[in-house]
Amino acid sequence: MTATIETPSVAREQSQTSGLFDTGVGPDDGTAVSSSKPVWKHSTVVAGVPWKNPVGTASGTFNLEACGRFYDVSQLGAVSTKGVSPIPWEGNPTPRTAESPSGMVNAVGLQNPGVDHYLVDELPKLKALGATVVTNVAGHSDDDYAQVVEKLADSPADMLEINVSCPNVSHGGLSVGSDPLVLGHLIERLRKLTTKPMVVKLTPNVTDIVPIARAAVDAGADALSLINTLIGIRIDVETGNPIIANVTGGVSGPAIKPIAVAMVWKTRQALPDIPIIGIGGISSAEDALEHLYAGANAVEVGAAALLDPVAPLRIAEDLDALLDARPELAEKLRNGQTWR
Amino acid sequence: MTATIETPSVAREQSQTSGLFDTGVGPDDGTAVSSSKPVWKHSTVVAGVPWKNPVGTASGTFNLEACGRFYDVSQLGAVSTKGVSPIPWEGNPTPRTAESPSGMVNAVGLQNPGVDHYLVDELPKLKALGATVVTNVAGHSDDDYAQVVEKLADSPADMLEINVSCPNVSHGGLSVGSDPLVLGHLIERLRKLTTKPMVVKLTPNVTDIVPIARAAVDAGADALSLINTLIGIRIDVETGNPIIANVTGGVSGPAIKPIAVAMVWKTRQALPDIPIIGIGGISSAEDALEHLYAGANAVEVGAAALLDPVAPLRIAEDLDALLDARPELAEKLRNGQTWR
Amino acid sequence: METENSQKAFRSTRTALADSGSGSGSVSTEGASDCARSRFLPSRRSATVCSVEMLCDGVYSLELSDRYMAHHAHAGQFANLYLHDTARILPRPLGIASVKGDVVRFIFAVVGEGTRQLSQARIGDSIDVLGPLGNGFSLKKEGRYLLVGGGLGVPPLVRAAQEIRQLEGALSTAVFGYRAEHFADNIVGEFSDSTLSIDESEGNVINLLNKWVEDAESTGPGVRAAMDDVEILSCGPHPMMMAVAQWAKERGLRAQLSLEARMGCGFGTCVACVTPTRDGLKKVCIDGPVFTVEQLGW
Amino acid sequence: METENSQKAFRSTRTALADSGSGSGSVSTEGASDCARSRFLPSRRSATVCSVEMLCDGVYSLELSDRYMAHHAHAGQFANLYLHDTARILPRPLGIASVKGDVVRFIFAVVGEGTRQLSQARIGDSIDVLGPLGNGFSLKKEGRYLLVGGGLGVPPLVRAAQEIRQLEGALSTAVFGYRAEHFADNIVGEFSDSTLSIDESEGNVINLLNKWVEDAESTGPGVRAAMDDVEILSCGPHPMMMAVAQWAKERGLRAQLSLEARMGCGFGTCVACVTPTRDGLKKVCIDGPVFTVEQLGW
Ligand SMILES: Cc1cc2nc3c(=O)[nH]c(=O)nc-3n(C[C@H](O)[C@H](O)[C@H](O)COP(=O)(O)OP(=O)(O)OC[C@H]3O[C@@H](n4cnc5c(N)ncnc54)[C@H](O)[C@@H]3O)c2cc1C
Ligand SMILES: Cc1cc2nc3c(=O)[nH]c(=O)nc-3n(C[C@H](O)[C@H](O)[C@H](O)COP(=O)(O)OP(=O)(O)OC[C@H]3O[C@@H](n4cnc5c(N)ncnc54)[C@H](O)[C@@H]3O)c2cc1C
Ligand SMILES: Cc1cc2nc3c(=O)[nH]c(=O)nc-3n(C[C@H](O)[C@H](O)[C@H](O)COP(=O)(O)O)c2cc1C
Ligand SMILES: Cc1cc2nc3c(=O)[nH]c(=O)nc-3n(C[C@H](O)[C@H](O)[C@H](O)COP(=O)(O)O)c2cc1C
Ligand code: FES
Ligand code: FES
Repeated sequence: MTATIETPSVAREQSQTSGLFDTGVGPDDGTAVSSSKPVWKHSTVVAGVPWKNPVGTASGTFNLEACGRFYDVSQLGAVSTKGVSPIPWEGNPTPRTAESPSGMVNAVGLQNPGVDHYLVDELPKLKALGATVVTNVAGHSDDDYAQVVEKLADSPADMLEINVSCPNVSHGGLSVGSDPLVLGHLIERLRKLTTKPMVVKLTPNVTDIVPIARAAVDAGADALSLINTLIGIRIDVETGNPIIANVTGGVSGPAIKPIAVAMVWKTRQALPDIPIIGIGGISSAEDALEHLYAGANAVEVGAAALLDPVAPLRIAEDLDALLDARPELAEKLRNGQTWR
Repeated sequence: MTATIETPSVAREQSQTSGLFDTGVGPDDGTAVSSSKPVWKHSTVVAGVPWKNPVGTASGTFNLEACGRFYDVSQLGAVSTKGVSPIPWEGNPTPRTAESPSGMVNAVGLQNPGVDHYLVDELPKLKALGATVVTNVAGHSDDDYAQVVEKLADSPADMLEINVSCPNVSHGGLSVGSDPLVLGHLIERLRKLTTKPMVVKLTPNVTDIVPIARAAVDAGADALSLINTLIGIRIDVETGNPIIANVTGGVSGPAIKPIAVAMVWKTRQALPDIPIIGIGGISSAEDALEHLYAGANAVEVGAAALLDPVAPLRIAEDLDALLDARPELAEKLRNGQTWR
Repeated sequence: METENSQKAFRSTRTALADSGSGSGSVSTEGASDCARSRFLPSRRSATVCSVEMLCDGVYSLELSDRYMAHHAHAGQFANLYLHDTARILPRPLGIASVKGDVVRFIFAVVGEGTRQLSQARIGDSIDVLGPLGNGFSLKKEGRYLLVGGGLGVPPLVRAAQEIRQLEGALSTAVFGYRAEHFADNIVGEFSDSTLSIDESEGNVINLLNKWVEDAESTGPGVRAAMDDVEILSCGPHPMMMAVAQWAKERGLRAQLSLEARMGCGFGTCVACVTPTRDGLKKVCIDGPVFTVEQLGW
Repeated sequence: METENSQKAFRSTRTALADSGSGSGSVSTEGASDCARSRFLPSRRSATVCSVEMLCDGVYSLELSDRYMAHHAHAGQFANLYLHDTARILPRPLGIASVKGDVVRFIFAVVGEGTRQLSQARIGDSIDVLGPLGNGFSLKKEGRYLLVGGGLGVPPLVRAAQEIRQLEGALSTAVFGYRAEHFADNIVGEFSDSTLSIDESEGNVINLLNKWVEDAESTGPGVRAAMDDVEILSCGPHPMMMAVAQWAKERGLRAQLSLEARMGCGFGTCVACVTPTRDGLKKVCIDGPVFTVEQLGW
């Protein structure tokens, strides 16, 4: 499958106007990376949506204004954008992040400018670049989700990704993603509001992911993405207090990879046919392969994309090469099938 | 509190007879570490049992025969021994272990020589050395646990630690530790069989640890220890198959520290009075402090003790020094209270 | 034999400068010069250590060779440095302290394990970097700059002095406060027109600023006119910068302040580093780290 | 400033040799010699790199200075090497290949990221070690040893040759099979009484063993008696060792085999490394790595 070639003009413009001052940083000395006419040998398809390659970005770790300066974001399998809520959210107090061994803990609190801004700003820009867009949806109540999904129904987004890991008022502050009944109810409601491929993004903070996954699928999810972050706390041993202002945060990064792969595996064993996007601890093409061999159709790169903006594209390139030596896996992915 | 000084004669003997051949490895050139008359400034007490210091070993990562060659194991706050079952268990096929970022995945499958062997071998040897012993109890059914606890009731073990994370036949293959009702029922039954301080060791693979912790306490647990390992899978990207023969294993090591600290924190918030032993990702005294500041009364060191046999003692020593600068915390621990 | 090398987390890839135009995978790339419209900023890459020097107890100077950064770094910008210890994944943001040819200098204190590891680097080692990042100080061709720095806030001001030295009609006075040893006086003295410094045993930078005004006033009339030209660039601990902002406002002086924040990415993606401004929350890493006192509403 | 140095996982502590008698914490310790009854084995400690050499493509020799290990290492024992990259926590077990003074030599192949990192060590670097570990080969004062090694199974046999050389009446013949380059012939040749080797393009060690017997028989009578003296020490890939065990049994020869296993600790605690034997599951790391053919029941 040949990728379309797009001039990243929007991203270009942005990088020059994004700051308060002229940073003097610009691609003006002929030293920066150039890529043109990339040809992806190994594509995939997720819930009927073609991805140029099996590697996307994970929500919250991609931002066009920031990342578009570093590479042609349309070359990714897909980009999952930051969770959008019905109105702008301020997020949590700072500090919002801390390091943990082979991982990071974050509690950004879904700060975002709201769905209306997203619809006039990031989404059209991404589509103009030719990106495959997965729009991540956040909400603090069932009504929140419904409002956002309704507004996105006629948008150019390629897929919706319902993040059911946020603490939810309709569900007494627990995440909707931790109760099969509550989740099924929400997804049924959202299903009626859109015909777009709907991915439900699951939380790993559950006793058994299988009944949750099944409830989402039974209620009309076209695909599942997993996992979101694990709940964690880092403590400052000088003060005895949590480093993150919100106390708890979400653990992501390499540390969580074996946990994520186990969840993909278990979900795949229970639900042989549902498309799965594997997420968690992917920072190399080999990590992506672990998810794919566990039964994922595609992957999303999270924390690693914060540590090197081009990481998702690099992983896509490396994976394209590794799949040459794995024709059986590549063939399955191309046809929307999976290894297990 | 002054620690008792014991000649580790049993461990000495063992190290010379443990193998099939004479290894030629012995403390015979005056170069090995010697410790005598150690004085611990900061002790703690867990469910009424005095610990010389707040650092113990975690079950499965301590073995007298192996570790006693390296240091005086009686100097630890406590040693939690490998889970014992009513009869010897063979464990899982190999490979049983794999590396993961800042962690390891293991599926030993609780191979152990059974409670009868434990009662005549490891336990008396440990008590002869003067160690404070936490006997970890494993079972595949409620009856298994009951049998072991019954046999231990009159033993010299200082505390029992009931590991409710193993897959359990009485509970359809799920772990007893994931269902408050089932757990409560088991602990009630065990409570009647022993007056020894009973620690219930919780699994992190649950949606919410609080109702489980509460069920254990309501049923008669004297203390809680948390966490056990998180379920994980590593895949060999050359073959596409899991590295570990058992497919899934338990993730331990630094990677899980923030997750463990969050569980200690949440449990402490919900249950202000129950003694808690914090476990998970501790490989330095600072890591131990994170658990203590989150509300633990003491800690156990797991994976780190596999990577350096003396790690628990080193952490105990370093912590003793760090507590000098934290008199308020030290005072609380000494009195069986906690920071939060 | 099975490969567990899936853990080669965050290896640095295509170094934009070192091998622009050669992707490690299948994406065919062309020489950058061929295709001006599709060029991008260099991403994370490895830079070579040229020198490591202890300036005083726990404070180090580290020089890295990175052509791109050296040629694009403005005063007040910073770079992400990454560690070889792959368990420590987050960037260590450090201000760019000076530039010479293709070499960029950083000055940092060892405050934790990451900076400790950086201090152990040896000549010839490679260190992953990303940058320059952020919006630096805004400098006019003419004017008199007071560079007010505290502790490890001095590095970006050293770079500011270096840039001001290159401007025609501008002058800089470094006003540095240290905890103890005056480790950067020599370094900034190479570029600044004058240097005042103080340590905790003697007082603070506000004392120095007051003294500077007194001295200026004692030189006679015309001071008021001269003061209109004065702009403060400041970087240091939060309380110091609050005091500097106050001091500047009282005298009607412009002031640009460089903030610190805990960062997840350093280039505007993760939204970890926000600070309140009069226009709402702004990202310190990309909207800052330099903000004017007015923007901050301090 | 807050300290996140709680992540200094697995720093090596009190080096038994380097600073015996000084604990890092509050436990008062005394000089080892004072108190013979309370001495222990040295635990994980750091050793200094004396040399790193590439023997052939992807195969390296690494020398570490560690007095204790050098003075206690028996043929067939191994050591745990640990990486500076604290994300990779598990030990890399390597056979002890030879000893000279206080220096221990390892020979290893780069098969993954850990061995790649070890191959990048430079002279003067420190590497954490634990050992010597395990039960090595059992050697009698007299006899004729056939050291049958395949690929990266040769290092412990080099050490065996070195020890046998020190025995009065014993002789050793190295019988090595390589994938391609005969990287250890020179090294073992320093110690062995004779060396036969072969690579995959030519055949395998069984071919060599058969040839050795033919040659021995062709030297005339008395061979049967001489064969009674022969003992095989072997280390290499599993299928090779199975074949060697079979070959030895057919000829009634004793054979000791050194096994490999995925290890969690390397010193007998974690029970990860078990192998079935006639006495049930045994730990390769502490009951082995060397077992007799009879023990294994092969
Ligand atoms: C824009 C900017 C410029 C900076 N310039 C300099 C400089 O020129 N010289 C200098 O000495 N220091 C500077 N700092 C602070 C420097 O980044 C920290 O001291 C360093 O990251 C500490 O790392 P560590 O691993 O030693 O500490 P640890 O506490 O072990 O680090 C753990 C985590 O916390 C983060 N962290 C710790 N302290 C800080 C801090 N003060 N600010 C931001 N993140 C922190 C680390 O980056 C890391 O992610 C700057 C910070 C920022 C945000
Ligand atoms: C007792 C013993 C002695 C050994 N002696 C030698 C020797 O002298 N020379 C030599 O080249 N190799 C030897 N090996 C094999 C060597 O330990 C591995 O090649 C090495 O651990 C691979 O590490 P890595 O990080 O490069 O590979 P990775 O595959 O990235 O390692 C990941 C994990 O798997 C483990 N692992 C991978 N391969 C093996 C293996 N074959 N055996 C055991 N664990 C493995 C690693 O230790 C690590 O924990 C020995 C193994 C054992 C058990
Ligand atoms: C800073 C940050 C912000 C995130 N924001 C979102 C979000 O808005 N919506 C969402 O579904 N997941 C969010 N996530 C979770 C990631 O998409 C991903 O599921 C998780 O980080 C695990 O992947 P990783 O290990 O590759 O980071 C966020 C993660 C990080 C680190
Ligand atoms: C090899 C191994 C064996 C273990 N065996 C047991 C066991 O028998 N019983 C038990 O309750 N926990 C067992 N555990 C779990 C540890 O006691 C501990 O809860 C877990 O490893 C988390 O701590 P850590 O991160 O410090 O390793 C085992 C862990 C490991 C690594
Ligand atoms: S640090 Fe990520 S947005 Fe600023
Ligand atoms: S490797 Fe741990 S017991 Fe052998």
